[in-house]
Amino acid sequence: MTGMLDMDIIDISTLTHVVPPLATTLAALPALPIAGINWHSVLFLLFAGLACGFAIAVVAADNVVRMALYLVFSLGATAGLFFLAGAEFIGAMQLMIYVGGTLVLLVFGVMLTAQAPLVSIKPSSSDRTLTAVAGASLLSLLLTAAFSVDAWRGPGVGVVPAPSATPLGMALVGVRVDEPPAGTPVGGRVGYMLPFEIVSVHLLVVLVGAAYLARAKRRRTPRPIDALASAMPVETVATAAPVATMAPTGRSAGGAKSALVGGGR
Amino acid sequence: MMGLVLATASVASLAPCLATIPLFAVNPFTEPVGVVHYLIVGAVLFTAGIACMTLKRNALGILMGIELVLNGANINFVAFASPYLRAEGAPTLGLDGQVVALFVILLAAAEAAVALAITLNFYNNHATVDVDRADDLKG
Amino acid sequence: MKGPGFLESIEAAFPGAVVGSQLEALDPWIEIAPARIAEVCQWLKSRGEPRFDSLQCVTAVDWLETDPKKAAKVSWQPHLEMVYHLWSTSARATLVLKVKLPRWSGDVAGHLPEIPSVAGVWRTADWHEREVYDLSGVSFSGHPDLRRILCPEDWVGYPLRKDYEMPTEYHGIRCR
Amino acid sequence: MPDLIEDDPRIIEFDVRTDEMLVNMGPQHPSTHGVLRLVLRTDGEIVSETEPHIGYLHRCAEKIGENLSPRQWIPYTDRLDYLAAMNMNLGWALTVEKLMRHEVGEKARHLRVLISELNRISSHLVGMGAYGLDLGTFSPFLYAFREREKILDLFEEACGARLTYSYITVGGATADLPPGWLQRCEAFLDQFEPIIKEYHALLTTNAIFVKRTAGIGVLSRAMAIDYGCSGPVLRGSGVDQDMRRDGESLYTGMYDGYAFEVAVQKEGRYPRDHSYPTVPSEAVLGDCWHRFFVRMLEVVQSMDLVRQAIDRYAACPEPLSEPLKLFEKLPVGDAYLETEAPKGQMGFYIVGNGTPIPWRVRARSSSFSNLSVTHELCRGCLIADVPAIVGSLDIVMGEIDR
Amino acid sequence: MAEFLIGLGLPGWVAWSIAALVAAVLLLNVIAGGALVFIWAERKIAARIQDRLGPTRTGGRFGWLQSLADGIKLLAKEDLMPEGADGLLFRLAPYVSFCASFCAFIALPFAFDVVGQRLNVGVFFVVAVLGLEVFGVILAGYASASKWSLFGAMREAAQVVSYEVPLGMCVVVPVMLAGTMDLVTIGEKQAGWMSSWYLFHDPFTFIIFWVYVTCAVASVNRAPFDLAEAESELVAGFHTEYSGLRWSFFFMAEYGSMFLVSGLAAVLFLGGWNGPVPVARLLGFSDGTGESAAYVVRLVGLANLMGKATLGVLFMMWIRWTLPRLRIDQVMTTCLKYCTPIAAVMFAGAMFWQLFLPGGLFPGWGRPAGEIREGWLEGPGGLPAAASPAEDRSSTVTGGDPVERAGLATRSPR
Repeated sequence: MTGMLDMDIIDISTLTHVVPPLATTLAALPALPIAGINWHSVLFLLFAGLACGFAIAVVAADNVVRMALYLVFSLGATAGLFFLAGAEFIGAMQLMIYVGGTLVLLVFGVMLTAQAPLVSIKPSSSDRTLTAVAGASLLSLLLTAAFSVDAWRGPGVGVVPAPSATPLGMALVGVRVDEPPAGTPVGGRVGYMLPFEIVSVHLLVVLVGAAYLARAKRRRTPRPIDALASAMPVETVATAAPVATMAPTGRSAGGAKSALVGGGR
Repeated sequence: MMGLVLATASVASLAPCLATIPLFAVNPFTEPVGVVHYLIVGAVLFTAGIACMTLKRNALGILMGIELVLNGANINFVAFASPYLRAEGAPTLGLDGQVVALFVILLAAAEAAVALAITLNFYNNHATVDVDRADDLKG
Repeated sequence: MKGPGFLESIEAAFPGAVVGSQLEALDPWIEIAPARIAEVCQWLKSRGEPRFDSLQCVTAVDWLETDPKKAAKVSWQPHLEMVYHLWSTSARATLVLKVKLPRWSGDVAGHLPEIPSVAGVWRTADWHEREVYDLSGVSFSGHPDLRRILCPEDWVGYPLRKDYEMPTEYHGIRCR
Repeated sequence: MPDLIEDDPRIIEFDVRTDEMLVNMGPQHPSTHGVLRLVLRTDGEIVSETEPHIGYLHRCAEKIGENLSPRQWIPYTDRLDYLAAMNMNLGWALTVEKLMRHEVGEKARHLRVLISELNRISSHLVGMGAYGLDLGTFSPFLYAFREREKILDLFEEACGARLTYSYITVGGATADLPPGWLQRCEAFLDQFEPIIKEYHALLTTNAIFVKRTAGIGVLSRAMAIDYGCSGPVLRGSGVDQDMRRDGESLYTGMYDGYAFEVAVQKEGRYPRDHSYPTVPSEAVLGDCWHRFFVRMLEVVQSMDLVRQAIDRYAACPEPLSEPLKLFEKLPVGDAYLETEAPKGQMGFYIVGNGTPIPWRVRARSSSFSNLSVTHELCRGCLIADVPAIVGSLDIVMGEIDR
Repeated sequence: MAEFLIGLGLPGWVAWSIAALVAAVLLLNVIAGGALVFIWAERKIAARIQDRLGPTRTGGRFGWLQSLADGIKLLAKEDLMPEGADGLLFRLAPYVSFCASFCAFIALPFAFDVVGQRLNVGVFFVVAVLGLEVFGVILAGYASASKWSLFGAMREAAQVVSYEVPLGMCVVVPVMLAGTMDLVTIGEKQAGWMSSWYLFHDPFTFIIFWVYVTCAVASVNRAPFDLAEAESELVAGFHTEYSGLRWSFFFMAEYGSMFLVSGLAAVLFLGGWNGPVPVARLLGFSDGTGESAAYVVRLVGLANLMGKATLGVLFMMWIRWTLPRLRIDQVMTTCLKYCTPIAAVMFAGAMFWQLFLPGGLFPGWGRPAGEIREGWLEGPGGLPAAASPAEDRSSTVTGGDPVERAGLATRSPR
């Protein structure tokens, strides 16, 4: 997140006068011999390294929760890259939605891996080798493509673009206010009203669908999973804990299994 | 753990190393980065995502792979959209790139919700999240 | 509950169940035959007049004189005595039931004397009988969950018996 | 298997397959009032089964009692319900007096009412404050302790101790009250009376408090009697029973001439409820809120009794009756007596055999029976309700584990 | 500051680096120093509420060194990690929480233009980053290998994710009124008399402020919503197994977020750094009056905002020591059945108010109309002075107001 402190857009000039003695002290320091560092680029390297490193860590890790954590870091670093590219709104969006979505992944990872065998499902070594080979070839292909255009290779102009939130918002409601790129025909730029509406409806459908799938309901017919659950004696749970048995007081002898999971009634 | 550190370190050092070869003609410490730098990151993320999808047997792992792939693509969109990364006056995608990235993020959230629902149903029926066991349709 | 009429109504309902009684004592008591205690209690709770709908206390008294000199003087044989204090919330009356049990079933040390559980009559008896089992060593047949309650589950012996010897150590912890 | 909880609206089943988890609440847990251990079988936040494990404070006090004379055992009764040691002393002293057919004098009788009712106030203050703590509010606890400290100061003046008093003893009390004590006690009551409104504002009528307690842990009348519950737990379920009125004559005789009304809801009304907050509409008779409210009413009731006792005690011309000798021969026979302690009916049983040392001593504590309903009350509740329910029973482990 | 350093002859990148460092250290001090003060204040306030004295001895009078002593104790404490814990995640979790709390401060303005980094999506950024704090909590709960911790973590996850919805809705209202997400501009738009604060903008904003307060308290996990660490239920919730320094990081994160949401409330609803009475304007001071006047104005603004945020924190302390804790289902009910619909209705109401009564019930009264231009244009990105050392600045400045141009464009036939 320190990307926001990058040199091009920092503005804390007022602080100088809040802490003048400190500034004077610092100013007295001798100039360092390095010619000049573009902090923007350094931060880019930092975030790029984090994003790539954690992406690879996601592949390398076996534990679901750790994978989710690395994914969060990778996505967070990507948000930093977006900020550096001047897409502040996209960056904040990435933080809010993507990372928030991964949070849910994380929670599910924790919940679904309550049983020890599911914590890490390890792929076979042949799979690993195959993936490494395929991944390497894919990467080389992509990199070749990336380097193939000369215009992409040169250094950037190094100037922060105008804030994009307002034009973006206007574009989403169908009005283009941003500067058209060179060579764009005047009549050819349209807003994004229709896609915006489609996405809105889409999200609504997904929301309803998710609520439908996750709604609470009573079951009347047993599922295969319940048969499995009743086949797995509850005693395994009980003996794992320091309690010998739970008292089946007031319940039938077979009542060790709680009514809460009994789907078969 | 050590492997992780090494991987991170090697990737972090990848960019400056690449910068020294004449292909780039950019010193990342002193000059502004260009589109190609973002494309490299996008490529790495994309590849990692694909690898994740193929390698993992855990349904959640596959889901994470998909997220990575979408992110890799998003980085490209943003990079092409950013005037910062291009030479003076060079054409960019402009706002369109950002809007597409925005839609990708939104749809990814929707996709995650649906995929999670599928995973959950799968878990309900199979008591596992190992997708290799999803062979009910096998003849 | 005072008055001989009550005693007779029990005798009428359960012939032979009342073994003895002492109506002049501070708390007048009726002695019930061990095997009949549960049914008598069930009757007392649901049919008797007044209804003894509440159980106040279950106690076991160990009648054993460990000192041989004094033991020669006592008038009773060693035995265990169960004492049930009943309470009627409607009539606000008490009733004491006593049951005589052998100290060991069949006089074999270690074999707990058995008595029907009244936990099915009053839920109060559940924990109280567990406590009696734990501390005095009485086995309640038909109890839903007869486990030690105050002492650890692997404790040896019944502390409220008069001949109880405190162990010297418990899991490496010095007790004496 | 009978589906006892089929209709509980909180028992819902999700499409997600869930596993049960056994959780140990206690013996080291902030809200189990000492060393109670509850083993919860939970499905997420929902508790399907609760199993109390007790005995962590067991010291076999009854066995100790078989080796001491009744007066020597008095300090051990202090440790039963250590929050209401005076009431424990009183119960044991009365039981022994019953066995010995001994009656204390008029002045000692009023002193005992005065002291035991004062201790009831302090015990209920702790119960109230700790209940607030269980529900996550800390301040009422300290407000309650502030007032309790003043009662303890009074006790300290009377007997020198602040927690384990051993004050009331067989045959009377160890000492008479110091001069000026009655005035200080009255001053305390005058000062304390308006403060009760604060407690009602912070807890009884607080919206969140009502939400957390009303309708939670409903103990039906029949179940309360069946489980042998007593005290505020029983009266909170609407059973009109108070040993001070309904008990044995030896005990009720102590309250002869005292005017008090049992704090129980009759025909939907509590006594004197005109001056107190009305029962919230969500509250069901027998739930946590009612148990709590009964305790609050009993504080006021005890204040009344203390005031009456002060007057009578001061009006008594005769000196305080002397306690019995330390080793007094006990007659052959047995005696059982239940008194109304703050937590419920405290029963003592003593068997004498002609020597000064009792043959058998038995303490039947109210918390023991009250606690045994937890597994019924906590079935199908949420984890957060477990402290709310256990706290509303107001248990003290000292008298459960004995 | 950087210009100042450049003026002293330092190379540009060094000047910028130093400026950035100073800013970072200052922000860190706000959190760490704030936590120290607030922990002490919480102790004293709790004590006063509870009829106690609180710390009285450490550091002489009032126990003002108490938190420092606490800190030293925490440093000296043994650092425990339970057996079976996931070591990496266990160690990482407190720092994740702390970093999230810290990062959100970057975009929070403390006075006009006194901000770590002025972002034109400031509000959005703060809310997004604040939501990341929950990651640390979940990781702590999962990695502790304790069931109580797991319970706490799951509660926190459910709670924070849910409360982000109404919180977001509440935050959108001032954004809508100001027409920008830039916090600096939002604050500046409320300059003037107290009546121009968004709290008093219309009845809807007044209500939604209280919804915001509820959601903010819930999202930073303070009583009565402190379910994740409910000590009477979950022992200590997600930090059950933590001790020493790591535990104190959770603590600092909590106090940091408390201050943050209070600061955000101050900027969004309570006029930000503008006092109830526009003293400076009445006296004729403004940024244009001269440099020293501007600094005085900013210092006063800083004190204003700090005071308002501190009041917010004190308010949270007050309710914490007064109210019992809600149950998890009640917390969810509060969020989904009350806060969200109320926020939605208030949002619509504020929208219509803005549409039909843009000048308020009494137009032209107490509201500085037309003083502030479109916020995003004034952002640092568009401000030539703050731009990069790259020579060509003019290329970044877009000509005219794009919205206006768009309006013209839509009017003109294509």
